[in-house]
Amino acid sequence: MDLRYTPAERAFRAEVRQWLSDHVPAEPFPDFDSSVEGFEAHRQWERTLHAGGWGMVTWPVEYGGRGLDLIRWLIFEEEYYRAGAPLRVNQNGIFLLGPTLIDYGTPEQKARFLPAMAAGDEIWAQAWSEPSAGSDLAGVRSTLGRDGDTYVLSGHKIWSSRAVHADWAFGLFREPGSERHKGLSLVFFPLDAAGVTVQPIARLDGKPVFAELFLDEVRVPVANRLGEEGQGWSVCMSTAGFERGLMLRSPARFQVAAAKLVELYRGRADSVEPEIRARVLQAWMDADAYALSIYATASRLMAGGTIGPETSTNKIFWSELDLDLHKTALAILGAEAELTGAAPDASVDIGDWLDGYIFSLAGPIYAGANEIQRNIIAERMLGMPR
Amino acid sequence: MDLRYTPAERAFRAEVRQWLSDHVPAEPFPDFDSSVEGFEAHRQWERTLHAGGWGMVTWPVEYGGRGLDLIRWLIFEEEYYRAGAPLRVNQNGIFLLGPTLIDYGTPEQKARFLPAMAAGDEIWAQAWSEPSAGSDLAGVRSTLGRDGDTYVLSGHKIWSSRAVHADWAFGLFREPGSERHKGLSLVFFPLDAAGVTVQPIARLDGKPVFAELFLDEVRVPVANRLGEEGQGWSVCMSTAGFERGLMLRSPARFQVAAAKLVELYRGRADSVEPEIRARVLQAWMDADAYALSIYATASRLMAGGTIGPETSTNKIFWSELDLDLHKTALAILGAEAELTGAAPDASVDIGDWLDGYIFSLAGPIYAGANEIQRNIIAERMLGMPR
Amino acid sequence: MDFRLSDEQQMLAEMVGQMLAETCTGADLRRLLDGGEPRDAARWEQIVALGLPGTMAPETAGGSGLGAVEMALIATACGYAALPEPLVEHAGVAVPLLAAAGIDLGPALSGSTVAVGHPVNPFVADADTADALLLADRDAVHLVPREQVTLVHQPSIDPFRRLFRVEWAASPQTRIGVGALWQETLDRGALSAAAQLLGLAQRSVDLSVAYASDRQQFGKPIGSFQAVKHHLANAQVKIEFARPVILAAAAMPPSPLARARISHAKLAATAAAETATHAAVQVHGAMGYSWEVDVHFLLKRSLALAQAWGTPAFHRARVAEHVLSAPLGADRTFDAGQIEEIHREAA
Amino acid sequence: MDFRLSDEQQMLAEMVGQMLAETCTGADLRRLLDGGEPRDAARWEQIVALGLPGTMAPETAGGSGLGAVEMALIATACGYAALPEPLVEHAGVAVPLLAAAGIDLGPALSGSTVAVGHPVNPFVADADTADALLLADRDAVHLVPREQVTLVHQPSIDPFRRLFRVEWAASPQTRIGVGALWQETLDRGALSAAAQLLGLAQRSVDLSVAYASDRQQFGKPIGSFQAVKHHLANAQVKIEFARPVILAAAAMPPSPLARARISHAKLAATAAAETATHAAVQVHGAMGYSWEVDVHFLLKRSLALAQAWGTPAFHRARVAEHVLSAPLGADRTFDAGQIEEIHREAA
Repeated sequence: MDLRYTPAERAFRAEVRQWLSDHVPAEPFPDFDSSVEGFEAHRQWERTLHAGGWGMVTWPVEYGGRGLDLIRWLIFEEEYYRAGAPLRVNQNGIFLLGPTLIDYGTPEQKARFLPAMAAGDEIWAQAWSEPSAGSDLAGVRSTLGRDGDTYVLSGHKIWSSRAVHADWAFGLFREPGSERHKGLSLVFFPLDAAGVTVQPIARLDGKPVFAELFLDEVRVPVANRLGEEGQGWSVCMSTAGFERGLMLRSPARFQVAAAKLVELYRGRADSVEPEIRARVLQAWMDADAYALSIYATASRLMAGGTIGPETSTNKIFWSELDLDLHKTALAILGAEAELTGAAPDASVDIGDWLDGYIFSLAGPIYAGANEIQRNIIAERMLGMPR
Repeated sequence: MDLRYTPAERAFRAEVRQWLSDHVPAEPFPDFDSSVEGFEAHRQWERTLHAGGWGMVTWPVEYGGRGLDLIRWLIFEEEYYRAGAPLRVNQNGIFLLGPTLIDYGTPEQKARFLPAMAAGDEIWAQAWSEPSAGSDLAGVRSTLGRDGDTYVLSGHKIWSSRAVHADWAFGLFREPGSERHKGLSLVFFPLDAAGVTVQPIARLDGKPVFAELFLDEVRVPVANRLGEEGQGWSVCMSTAGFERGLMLRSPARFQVAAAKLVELYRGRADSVEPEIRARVLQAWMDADAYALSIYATASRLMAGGTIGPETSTNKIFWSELDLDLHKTALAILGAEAELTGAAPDASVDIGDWLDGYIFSLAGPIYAGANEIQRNIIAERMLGMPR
Repeated sequence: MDFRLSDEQQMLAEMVGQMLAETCTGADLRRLLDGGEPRDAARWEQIVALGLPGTMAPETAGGSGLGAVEMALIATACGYAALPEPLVEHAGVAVPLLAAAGIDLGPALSGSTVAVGHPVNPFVADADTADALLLADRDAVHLVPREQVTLVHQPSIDPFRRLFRVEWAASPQTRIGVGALWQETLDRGALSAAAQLLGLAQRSVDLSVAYASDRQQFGKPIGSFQAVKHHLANAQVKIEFARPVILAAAAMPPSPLARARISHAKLAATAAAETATHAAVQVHGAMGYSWEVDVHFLLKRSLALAQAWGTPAFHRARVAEHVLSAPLGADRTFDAGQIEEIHREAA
Repeated sequence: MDFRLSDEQQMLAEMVGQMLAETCTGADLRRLLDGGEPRDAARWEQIVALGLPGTMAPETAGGSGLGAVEMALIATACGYAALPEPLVEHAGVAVPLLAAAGIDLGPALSGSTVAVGHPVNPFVADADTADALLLADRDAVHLVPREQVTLVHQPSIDPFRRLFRVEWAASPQTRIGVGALWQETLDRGALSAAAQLLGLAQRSVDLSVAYASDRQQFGKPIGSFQAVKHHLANAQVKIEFARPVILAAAAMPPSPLARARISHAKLAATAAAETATHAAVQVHGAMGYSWEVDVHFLLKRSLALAQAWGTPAFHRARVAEHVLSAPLGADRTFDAGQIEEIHREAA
């Protein structure tokens, strides 16, 4: 164990910091779900990142990355959140599908999809859930028929994030007559393909952050399948690992939120009740513990280790710390916590804590509800009977 | 709703208070599990109570009670705990079996058992659990054979509280070949009967508060069966209702503990961390809420209502409040919390908080583990699918 | 001592619950939002026709002359339905204050509403649809016609709570009373909020039970999984032990204990509502996180009412004031005055 | 940056774990108690023969010259086994203090033990079997032979913790150092306690998994019930996120951040141990509440170590000191000094 950054790592951090300081927009963009303008501003930012060589530093150079290791990725993320840079509109692509493509894709698939993903030219949506397949993802019913070198996709996907404005989506499709985990394939399809209908779904605060996708005989090349035919489940589980594990939820994100919470508390410490202090400290400690744990996992992976059921402990830990952190912020805000802060004539600026709270409520649900994650920990990590 | 005590209720309280003030021993007895002396001192106190007419105020006069209502019982309990009177060594009898006997017993059984129970002449142990029947009580395997007017009991009971020193026990016995909830009968047997072996079991702190009972062809009259033959399960569930519900765990017990906790906190408020305050207040509020809820239940029962799955909400609530309350006390005691206070040369008097904590650890387990109670609430109170 | 609701009280609660079950469904709420109107005129007419605004008004003034227990039952039903109209604050808070100040209740019982700007709340709810506002100028209570104030809208997460900062100037003409009135008003507001929170907590559980019994995953209803059962059982336990606190707080005459218990009621109901609404979001999964399912109405109202009429910090401090100074004991569950008398008699 | 244990560190942890799995079973613990001896002489001999008392002693003084990470791994294994002998405090706390004060380590590495009377602890553990005691006289550190002190026994709930109040008189002859030593000693003690708590938390989960997989109720192993699974999964999550904090705290050079992280490690390990031991009692049911099953050894040690070497209140205050005053941020997970340098370079 050596917890000092090497001179090269420190130089890398300084380089990232300098570039971000030169490029991060001074004013936040409008959010990427509510309007085309917001979405395109974020896409443009992805292009700027890519032009600077920062699209996805861990990817091979040939696909638009820098071929760097996971510690460097963590350093990049720390600086990215520290700089207050925009959220990554292509997170479904770069954090979830991208790593899976690198593991399972053919050379042609990698060449076709990764550079456009890294450049922000193609923004990706996920299309996992279906009306009767949520926590039980193996219950998907959407089908894939084969017509020569073409797949014909039909079915109904739901809770597809980013799909309202994105270019491409990936999802599981079933060979007709197959059951549960068998006969599934992971297939990509363009969201503007003939037969795809995208219907926005409003989140509880009215923002259209999801969509329903209706697929009616959508024709895509067989080359759009990732992994072997019928092996979609294991490919998908690998992606889910990235989703729950170290990729989607950077520790930096929670460390920045915890630091903001500490700041909020410092400003009001005299007027809040004494019980709040412990909750604020817990938020900082939890964000810190999460960061340390991810550094440990990254070190292990760099030395050839693999990621297993600990993605489930990660998922539970970050989703609960995020919810607790935001509940604590609302408790500090007190009677002003219910204000959305959206009106220009609002009396007080309560920041975006309420928005963050609403987002945090989804944490224990998506990427596999925490109840399912607890089952996974008990059965696969502890070896308890099913 | 009228939350004022009537003049008669107030007079009753004054009478109880006066009598207890005249009779409660100044020095606490040794505990009733660790020695015959302690047990017999408590038995003597039961006799004193009975002589004063206070054995069980709700029972009919003919069985040694006063025929009073449940509000009077709550008042009696409040005064009893307020006075710091000894724990009731016969609680398995007077609080659990007694009420069930009154509901299900024949006139002969009532006349035979209730007066001796009220008088403390016969102290009762429960014999519910078996090695393979704990939370799943319907898994009992002990059998009852019939030989004319005699039952022949065989089997192995465990976690039988009070059985080390008590006179009688009650438990479930199965007709050979019967399964699960069928074929069970609730039967009484003397603990000194031929064929009964009592083997003490030490609690985690070493106190012999339980026993294992080995029954080898123990012969008892058929008249020792409570309720119909084979209907033992429903009789037992009625007893369990008393156990989880309002009888066994008087609100007064928790109110006195909460008041003691407040006192402990008041004395150390300046030196404990600020987070403790909310936990102390929560303990007081929870004890208060429990008391109010039991007053509401008592009022309903007095008007002819019945007690149903709310015994399960009671069980969860009191067991969790008791555990939290004691954990808070240990947090206040800090580095001294680990002292048992048992040595005469101990530097500090930390009271009996540690003992109370150990006792409170059992709350979520006995009388049906809280996991089972939550199932009952979900299935029987909320109507969720089994 | 009798801790039961009377038959009349139970009938009142059922009647209001039934009326709201018919007129205030999730579909009704969504229709109201889509229409952009602050109130459903037909529903409000029905509420007025039933005499509910006059629940706590004296019979001599045309009211029902009922007490805080009846008002708590009505407020619970309103919380259960997530009622958009300001019946609870009007009937449970404004009307008793107006009555105590000797104001003519005619308009307030026949459809007009009065909004309450209590100093404990930073904003005034539903001020735009009120005929008049009760406002504080230091100790004094003022009743100010709406046209004499300027309202600055403050958007709440609850789409049915229209909050305003109020700009106004006190004058001798609008002054109707002093100090003590605000204290009683705070207690009434806190108790009403607690009762609403209780109702919406129960609705959250009921909606979740129905959804979990229907929704299938892994080949069976999700409600048959222990984790789902236990989420809802935990919420129900909190509800069961908040309810008697609210009823006792409502039924007790004013005293330091009663005041502490009102705060206890607010805290317990807030905790029950938080547990129940979060369980509802979790049990409904992504559905519970969407606009189309009713859960969010309850979640948002819960978020708002948790902090309104005294934050948890405020009420915990009030409980502390009592608990850390008053004599405590198993004999002190009810009126402390009577208990003192017993102590004297026994001494 | 490399947050992995070396092969040597992993082998050390496995070796100690294996030795204790063989020599310190539940049956061994009960036998020791029945015999009334404070230590198992054979096991202690084996521990000494393996050189474990000298883990942190300089190689020049006959020790292994290892660091806090290795000591934390050993302490975790000792916690896992609920080891009765005072290896952790002796090797992890007393020996480094003696070494820093320039005391000859000969006896301390060959079987004798030294007990530590740090001012943060009200009592001295295992003082009766120690050859000497490290004691505080205001700022000064004294090394006092046991025969020069009077020990007053204080019974702990943990049958293997023999606690004493110590009566003694400071003299120039016993004084070996001053102030700063006590601060480092506190950090070492807190970290050692945290590592033991982590080990006993994991043991509690492991015992419970084994019991729940075996014990049948309702016709299947209780470990197949979701409620039982989730109790243990929750404990395991707490363990997983305490472990890296302990390792990072051990691996970092002294700094205000490192100090805060030691306190964080103690708090996180205490929470993990409380969750895990309570889950173990609950999952074992009445068995977990009995003397005959090993759970209680872990529960009692957890109760004691939670409060030893700084209570949760003490450590939360230390975390607050750092968090509420230092600059925070996503880039400050590791050594703050280096970070400052980057800030300068980038400016």
